[in-house]
Amino acid sequence: MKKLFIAVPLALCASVAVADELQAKVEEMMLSSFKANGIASLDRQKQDEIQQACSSPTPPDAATMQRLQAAEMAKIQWPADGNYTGGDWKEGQKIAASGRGLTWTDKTPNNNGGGCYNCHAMDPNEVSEGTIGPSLEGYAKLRGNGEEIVKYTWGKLWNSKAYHACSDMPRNGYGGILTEAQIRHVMAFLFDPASPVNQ
Amino acid sequence: MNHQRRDALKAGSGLGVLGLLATVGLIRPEMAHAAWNEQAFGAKSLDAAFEVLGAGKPAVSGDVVLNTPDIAENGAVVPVGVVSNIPGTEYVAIMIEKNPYMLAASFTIPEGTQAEVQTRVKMGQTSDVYALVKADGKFYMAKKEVKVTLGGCGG
Amino acid sequence: MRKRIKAVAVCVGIALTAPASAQEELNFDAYREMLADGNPAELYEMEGEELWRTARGPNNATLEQCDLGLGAGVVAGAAAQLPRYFEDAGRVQDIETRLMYCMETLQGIPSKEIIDGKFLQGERAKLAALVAYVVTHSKGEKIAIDLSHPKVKEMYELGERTFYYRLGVMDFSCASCHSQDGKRIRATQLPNITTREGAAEGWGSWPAYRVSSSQFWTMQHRLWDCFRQQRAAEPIFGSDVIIALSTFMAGKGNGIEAKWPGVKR
Amino acid sequence: MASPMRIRAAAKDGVTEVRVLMSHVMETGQRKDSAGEVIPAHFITELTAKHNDKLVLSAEFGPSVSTNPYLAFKFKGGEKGDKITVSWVDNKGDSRTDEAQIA
Repeated sequence: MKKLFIAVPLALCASVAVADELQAKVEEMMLSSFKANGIASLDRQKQDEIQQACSSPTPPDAATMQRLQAAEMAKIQWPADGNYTGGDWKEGQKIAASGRGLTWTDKTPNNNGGGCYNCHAMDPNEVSEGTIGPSLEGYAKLRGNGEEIVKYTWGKLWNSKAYHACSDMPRNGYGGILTEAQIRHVMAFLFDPASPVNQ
Repeated sequence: MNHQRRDALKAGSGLGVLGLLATVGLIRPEMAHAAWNEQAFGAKSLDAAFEVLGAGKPAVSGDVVLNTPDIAENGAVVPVGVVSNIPGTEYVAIMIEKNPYMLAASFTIPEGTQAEVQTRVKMGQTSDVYALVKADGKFYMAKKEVKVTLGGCGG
Repeated sequence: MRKRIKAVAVCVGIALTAPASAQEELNFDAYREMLADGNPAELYEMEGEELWRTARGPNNATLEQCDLGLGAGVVAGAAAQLPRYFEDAGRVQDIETRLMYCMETLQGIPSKEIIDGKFLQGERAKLAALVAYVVTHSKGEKIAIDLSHPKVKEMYELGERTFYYRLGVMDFSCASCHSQDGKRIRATQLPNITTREGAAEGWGSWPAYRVSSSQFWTMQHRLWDCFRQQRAAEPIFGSDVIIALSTFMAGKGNGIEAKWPGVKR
Repeated sequence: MASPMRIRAAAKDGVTEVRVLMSHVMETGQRKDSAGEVIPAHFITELTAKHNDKLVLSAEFGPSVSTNPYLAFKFKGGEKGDKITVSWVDNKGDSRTDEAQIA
């Protein structure tokens, strides 16, 4: 009887050990198989907590997701004056259409695109739209421009992981992909009644 | 240099293809067959291209068939086929309306060769594609829109 | 009568507020069909065939004695069974690392020259032409890599982990774009590599002639640019991460016909 | 020197179909390189195809023809083993002639 008790934890340990060994090999490979090039340094190969938690086919349990999301929520930078407007939808349109920036062929880490069209439909006249994310056509026309939706949209643009820890969407503001001014322009592209998104 | 050529050079200002071609000495006497139609390839509008080719306002004909996809995955390579069912077809041209220079390619069809050619062209954007056919001295045409899409991450 | 009119008006109202055109299906079948005949990859295949038979390098030797896994000089069907473990090299190799190995051992062309080189240039461009030649001789073959070999199996498992590994400023993994059916980036359709069919589609259509750039890209080139778009650091040519991902895709797609060389956007 | 063409010709029911792939940059003269310099135009301007010694097609290309041009056409006649010759000239004076036999 006593033997059985011991045997079970041992077996568990063994399988955990194998998995960890593979994980260690992956982590080692993600460094040794790469080299730094321009602005793309080897730091990019190291995962933060969110990336690590979301690197398997199955997401973490609900409690972990909530904990991670709360931590990301705290990282959102809200507009200091509480004002989400002031952007130019035409600028926002350019940012949405550009998928450039932050690769090893980009000289500067600034002036990046938002790559929105890579995954979302926005202007109904654009044929070449991605489908990984939901359609944003008629964004404000369908959702209005109440405080809640405006605030949510800012937060989602700044740090998508605050709303879904394993979201496929980049953390534009937190990750330094887009500046606050650029996010304001994208907000205008989504909310301005004159924007093609709302036609 | 004849008058037509000088006019064409004037029209193709800046970095236009004509200027560049002139600098690399395109027209060479040793070419075996009729010299490349510089003026037609330099035409910047459909009407101008038709005029240079002496086509005037060609009639749309159901006997000219343009085989292209409705939508292209990329504009750098768009397959275009032309079949003319008009007897006596001696010449076929492919034109892209919204390209900087309309005329993409032209084919002279000798007796015994079928009026059926296929090639691939570049398209800068969604545009109408034209097939111009000359048969027994008369011109006919067909047109079809090809949508050009943008792919990839854009980075 | 009045009521009826009202009802109609309501319906119209609803129809108007619905998204004008939900993400439309893009069908490129006709386009691809017209390009399938006369794939410019054939030009590279011709060059590769010539290179295979040409005595080159410090040893002034041909590649005709290169063992791609089915015996010295056997090209037919070899690509379909790669990556595989090679005893002589002591590692799992894909088509490119194997050819690189043959170029070094038979011809004396240093691998370093290729590893430190650039895609589409020098010996790496020649290697790509050789890839075109070799895969053409596995046209219509079913992908058949040997997952029973422990080293190959381990590479597969490493590749699977890599596939889901998120990193970089945009938090992307391969799975971000390649784990759902019928998705697109812009107008580019993405294979779902977590399924057998999707993996075979992804693995089996590279190397390919890319119409957007008029270039011939090998799978290593494809994956290198995937990592660039993922905003990772730069993967080293022929490194384990490339072999691992290749083994994962090939292994997942085992049993399905490969369509290489492809014509891609 | 320019790379060889891929020429395939097949006769069936009294008609020969010829398919040609050419290796050529077909540079438009409208693109700039990474340094911002205009890449000079460089493209095939003229092409001829012969069946034995008879001209079966002549073509003129502009820079809108795709890189690595493809051309397919059909002519009446042609027997297995007959010679098909395709020649092109480009705007820089480069040229290339290749032959194939009808299959």
